[in-house]
Amino acid sequence: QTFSPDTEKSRIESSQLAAKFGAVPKAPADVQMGGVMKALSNEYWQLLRTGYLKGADKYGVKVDAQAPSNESDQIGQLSMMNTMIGKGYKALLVSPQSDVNLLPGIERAGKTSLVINVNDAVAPTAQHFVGNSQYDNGVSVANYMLKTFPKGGQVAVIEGQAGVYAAKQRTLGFKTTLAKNPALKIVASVPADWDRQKAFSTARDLLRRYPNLTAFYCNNDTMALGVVEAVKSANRLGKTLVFGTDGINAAYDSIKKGELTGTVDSFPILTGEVAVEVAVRLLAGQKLPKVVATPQALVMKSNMAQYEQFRK
Amino acid sequence: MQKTQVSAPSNRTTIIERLREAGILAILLLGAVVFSFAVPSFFSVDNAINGIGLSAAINTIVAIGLTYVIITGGIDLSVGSTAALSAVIGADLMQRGLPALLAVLVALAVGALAGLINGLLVTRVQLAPFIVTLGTMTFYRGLALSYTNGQPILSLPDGFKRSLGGDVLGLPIPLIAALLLVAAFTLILRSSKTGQYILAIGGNAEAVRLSGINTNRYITLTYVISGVLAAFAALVLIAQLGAAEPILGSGWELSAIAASVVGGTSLAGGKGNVVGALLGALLLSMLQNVLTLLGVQAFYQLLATGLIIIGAMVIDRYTRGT
Amino acid sequence: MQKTQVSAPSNRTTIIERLREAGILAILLLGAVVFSFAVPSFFSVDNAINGIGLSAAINTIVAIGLTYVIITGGIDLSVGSTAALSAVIGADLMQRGLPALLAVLVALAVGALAGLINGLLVTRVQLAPFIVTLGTMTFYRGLALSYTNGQPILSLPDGFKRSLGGDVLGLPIPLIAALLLVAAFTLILRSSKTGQYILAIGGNAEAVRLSGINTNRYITLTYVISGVLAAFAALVLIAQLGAAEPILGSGWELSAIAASVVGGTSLAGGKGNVVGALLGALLLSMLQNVLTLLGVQAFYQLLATGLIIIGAMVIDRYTRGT
Amino acid sequence: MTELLSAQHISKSFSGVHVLKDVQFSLRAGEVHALLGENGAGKSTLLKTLFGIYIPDSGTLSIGGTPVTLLSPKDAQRHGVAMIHQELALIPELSVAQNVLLGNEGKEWLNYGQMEARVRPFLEKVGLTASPSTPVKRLTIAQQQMVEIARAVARQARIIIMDEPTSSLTTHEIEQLYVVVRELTASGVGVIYVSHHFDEIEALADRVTVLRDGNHIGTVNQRDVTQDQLVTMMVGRELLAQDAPADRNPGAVRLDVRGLNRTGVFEDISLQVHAGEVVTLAGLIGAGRTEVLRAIYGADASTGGQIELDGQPVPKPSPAVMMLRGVGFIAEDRRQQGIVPDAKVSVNMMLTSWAKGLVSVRETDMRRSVEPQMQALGIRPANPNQTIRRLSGGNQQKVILGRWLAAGCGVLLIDEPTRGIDVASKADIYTLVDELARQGVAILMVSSELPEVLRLSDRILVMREGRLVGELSRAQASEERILALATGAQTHAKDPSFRAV
Ligand SMILES: Nc1ncnc2c1ncn2[C@@H]1O[C@H](COP(=O)(O)OP(=O)(O)OP(=O)(O)O)[C@@H](O)[C@H]1O
Ligand SMILES: Nc1ncnc2c1ncn2[C@@H]1O[C@H](COP(=O)(O)OP(=O)(O)OP(=O)(O)O)[C@@H](O)[C@H]1O
Ligand SMILES: [Mg+2]
Ligand SMILES: [Mg+2]
Repeated sequence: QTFSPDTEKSRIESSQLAAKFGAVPKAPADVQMGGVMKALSNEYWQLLRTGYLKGADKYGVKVDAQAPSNESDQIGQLSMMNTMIGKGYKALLVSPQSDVNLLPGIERAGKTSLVINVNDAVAPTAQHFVGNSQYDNGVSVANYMLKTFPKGGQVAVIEGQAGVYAAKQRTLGFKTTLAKNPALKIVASVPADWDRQKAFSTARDLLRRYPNLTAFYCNNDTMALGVVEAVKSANRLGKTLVFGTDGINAAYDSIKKGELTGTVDSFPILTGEVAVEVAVRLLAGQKLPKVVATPQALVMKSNMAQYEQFRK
Repeated sequence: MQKTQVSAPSNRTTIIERLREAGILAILLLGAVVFSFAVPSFFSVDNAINGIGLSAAINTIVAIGLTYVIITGGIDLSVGSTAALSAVIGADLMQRGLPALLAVLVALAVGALAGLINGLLVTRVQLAPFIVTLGTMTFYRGLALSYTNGQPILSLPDGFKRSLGGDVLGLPIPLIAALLLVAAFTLILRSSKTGQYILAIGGNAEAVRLSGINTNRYITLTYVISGVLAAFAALVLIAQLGAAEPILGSGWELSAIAASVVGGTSLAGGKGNVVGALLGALLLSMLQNVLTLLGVQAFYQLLATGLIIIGAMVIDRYTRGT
Repeated sequence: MQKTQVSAPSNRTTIIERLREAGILAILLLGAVVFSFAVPSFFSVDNAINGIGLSAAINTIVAIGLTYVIITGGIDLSVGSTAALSAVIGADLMQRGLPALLAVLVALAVGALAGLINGLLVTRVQLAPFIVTLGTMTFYRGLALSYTNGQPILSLPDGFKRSLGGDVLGLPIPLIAALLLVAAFTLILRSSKTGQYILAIGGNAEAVRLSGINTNRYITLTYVISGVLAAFAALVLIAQLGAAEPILGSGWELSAIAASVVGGTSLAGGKGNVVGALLGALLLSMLQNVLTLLGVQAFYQLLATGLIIIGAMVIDRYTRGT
Repeated sequence: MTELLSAQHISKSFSGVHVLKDVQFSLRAGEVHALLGENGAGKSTLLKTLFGIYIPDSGTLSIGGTPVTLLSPKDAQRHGVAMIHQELALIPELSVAQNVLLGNEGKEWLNYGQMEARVRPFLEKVGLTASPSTPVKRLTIAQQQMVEIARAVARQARIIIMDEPTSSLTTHEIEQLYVVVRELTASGVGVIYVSHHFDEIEALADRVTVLRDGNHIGTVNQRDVTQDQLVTMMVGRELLAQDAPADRNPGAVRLDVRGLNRTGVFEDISLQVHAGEVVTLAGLIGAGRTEVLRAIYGADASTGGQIELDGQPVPKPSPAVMMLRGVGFIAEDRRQQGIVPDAKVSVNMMLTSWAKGLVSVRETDMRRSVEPQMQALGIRPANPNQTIRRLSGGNQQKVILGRWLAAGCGVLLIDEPTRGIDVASKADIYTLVDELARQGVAILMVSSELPEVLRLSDRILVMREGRLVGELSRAQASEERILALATGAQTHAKDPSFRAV
């Protein structure tokens, strides 16, 4: 009965917004929005902020986006949100650190302003959600592997921090989908806490145990880049594939160099922009579906060019 | 022995000393006044309660327990994990239909048990507190995660949410609870045998033992207190959130230690006060609040936080004298 | 005063004592034997060197510095942030074309400066080490993030990567560096004036000061050492990863303190050894390695880690006697 | 008289070293039983077995006629035993009242007013003038010792063990202690008394037991023996009578202190010490002698005044600066300010020599400097690798002395040079001081032991309430005159034979 954007019926693809609801209405003068982000220590969230600012420019509003200093300061993020509510924003774009840590803030803010849950963890009480499906992140990599390795192989998963929504969903989507071909065996699925160094040493251990590993699937790009170094130092570059998630710039660079195999880009800049657009539409009184799904795609060297447009 | 050359100056300095110990209070008030002028919307009841109050309240409750532990010369890194474990067990029981009060008691008992294990490992097995609670920090977190299979527990009973998460006369219950606990644990520390022994153990455990006092019992007690208060803080938090999750509480140990130490508790043991922990928690929360109100970006928030913590301690150092 | 009845037996106990201190070594070996049977591919030279050794190397390097600081009775929470700051500055300079060697020297100097600031705040301003380094931990992290605007610095020069991240005679350079540093800092601690003073200061700083020793200088030195070694560890890491990011090193303080304490260094000061820190780091890495090789699920990894840390310390405690 | 306590065949060893060998000891109601022995003879160890701190390897113990096993101090207290520890066992942050009543507070909730009222009579009894609400960390070592005494008395025990209760008290407090002890024995309490001062033993003791190297040498009635006989029992040979040194010939001024001030502690201290001269600061407890000595050494900051060494001013005195300029300093509180407890004897002794670059840290090199000092000072066990914590109190004191002898210095500041040191060693140390003076070292010392002051000093400066109030030459000095100046009694004010400063 809890809300899950991955399965929610009331949804629309962000690319369909203009077609269904027309051009973006003009926002009244001096509308201010607040962004409560998850953290600024990962490039992904910085790109989302860039998207907010871009959207703000585009739609003539102002966005202040703030973030607590680390990803697991849940009360800190709640206090930050509470503080921002006091500043009287018309809309708050929030990306909770966990499913539940911002619930009281969302309830309080809901009385006076619009609250949109942007990405990642999902507050069950959120009325609006903009973002991609975390579950599908995992699905798209699994599908690629089903297609590429019908004869099977050994696969390892590098998970994010234990118990965190994005890590759970991505891993679940990947594992569930991959199970369609029993010959593709998941030989290990271990956490590296979103940390490059931990991913690096974990991957090295796994490569030693499974020297013929077919591929790594990593819950984010930072870890994937650490894994790439491990693969390189084991002389398995090109033989053991590495997939990341998020689509940060460094991942693109690495793909271009032929090191990282691919990343599931969920286009944070675009997402930020869409979030502002959705806020403007909602403030203008449009009745949008509950979930506005933003695009995601498995970006690899071969198809990179076609996604460049979403990245600026 | 005719004259009393010695006594006069050192006699009642304790009052002045206590005021001095509240040098941090001066910093807090100074900060509040400056910010009231400099930062729009800082000076408001709403901001004080919602922006500063809640996080300070929870940090304070945890810091009280840690202050006790630190005074004995120990440390408790496991508070966050203990909080998570008690919270998910309590929440789970409520969801399964146990009356909220009973579930709360079980959660507190879980906290006590977690603390007891820490305490016994420290006193009976004589392991270093740091290593014991580093181990149980990981272990209790693992328990909380496997208990819930990593899922949050949602929709807690309304009665529970209202009773621990609500208001009384406009004051949020967490804040009231924190203040009452500060008062109670100050009283215990200052005016009970137990409190005096805890202070004494931190000052010179060997001397206390030579006085025929069972030091192990009191040291263990501080860990139990720390566990129970962590559990209570977790209950207060989940009543606010309306949900409990197994990753709750990470990083609590550092904030609580910081609050204690900023408030004048010495990590070497033997010295400390609970009111200081409250002031320390308030200072840290106020800092965060102001930086958010000013719209300072995360990177610069870090710079500012670091500078202000050290700056406050330098001021404190020089106003305090020795 | 003529007779010398007592001397003989206690004279050479120090050797036995040292072996006892290596109770942790026994645990390490015991663990290795058990795991060799239980875990396929655990027992191999390659796994020992490249699996456990290499991943322990960085923690060891950081833990050496922390051991020195802890011996004086201090603590350095800022190592991770210092590492990040030095790494991004060094990496940035390399990217701008500065010769790698020069950039490395600058990075080490940054580490030294960061440590010097900690040391001066502790000794001159006489603030508690915990609070000083909590503040600078935040501050240096903020500096690293604002310096890079939060972005990682990629594509370091190959020469640099090879020289710090490569192999010599099949041994990874980080491991060689860690072992050499352990040897050097063991020697300093045991056989130099500086080392003896550092140990003595931890035992009773006031007594050492009154012996006419400038204790502040030695205490400051330990923070500088800690800063430089953190910077060096960061350089070794980025040479392996090929990228420097401003969030590098978070959590290092905890792993390094754990390695030190597991290895027999007392947080109360006055006692500690660098070889112990190496053994502690190896034990922690071995644990991680085994859990990964066994493919233990995330939640159970936490449970197992907690249990094994405490279990190892209990065994250590009982094999060591007193 | 009833037997309060009886210990039979007590043996105790530490890691193979026999510290007590088949020792007998008993205590009767109402008696003072003194325990005598050289430093390291095993006195404290024996007392600790009687207080449940150490469990003897063999032997039996009975209290009030019934056999007991004491496993902890708590057990001992339950059987009516209280102890004044040689190394003070107080809690620095707690008040005098809290310390006196520690473990004995009564109800769970404390009433400070009541506690202070409860301890006040005991403080008065022992002659401690500090307020019961003062934190103990603010008291001088001597005052702390009086708190320890008050604590033992307040326990209302039947057996009170006093391990060197007077080691840093001045004559006044010691006499006060006599009164206390006599009151206690009159009410049937048995007191075990350890001291290196024969006058105290003579004044108080009924019986004396002598230990040597952990052996029970004998138990005698105090009245039946002479001091010389006791000394012979203690050291196993006769001690030569001590000659007072011939008049020394002081040279040039080495230490010149002018107008030294520390607000609220002492003011306007001016003094000079010449090469080859021993000058003593005398005075009552709390007169500020320790503080002056510390200020000269730069251990505490002073608020005014000037210090010159050999005619050269010292602009910013600090221990490091003073040490390098040849000044040595021995603090009165050996545990807090003297030893590094967990370090070896050799390390403790070499701290300063290393800084002066006289010795390397190589063990063989250190041995060359450590061993002669250990021998000269008679430190036992004569093992430089022993942890100093394991040494007896007196031997620890000798190690600290050795620290400065090994490093060599031109000016030596000593606070209570023979605190806790046995008669035989004391004689050795006096000889040593004479020798140092003969070599031209300028010695400024603080001592509360008047015979020692008279024996060693060329000049005596008397302090009262933070000021210098008089100076006595060796010829003028007597115990009465020093005391008169120290207490401010007017009797001698017009005595032409000394001048007030
Ligand atoms: N815990 C211990 N471990 C090893 N040796 C010890 C220990 N305690 C005491 N000793 C040794 O036992 C001997 C007796 O020490 P004790 O303290 O009883 O002497 P004492 O007679 O009280 O001397 P003092 O007059 O100097 O106080 C000394 O040689 C000392 O080094
Ligand atoms: N830390 C302190 N804080 C406040 N007052 C102090 C402190 N230390 C000493 N005093 C006070 O300074 C005065 C001088 O003490 P000092 O120790 O110099 O006396 P003393 O003559 O050496 O006596 P003693 O024989 O007890 O050492 C005393 O009144 C004492 O109470
Ligand atoms: Mg003794
Ligand atoms: Mg004195």
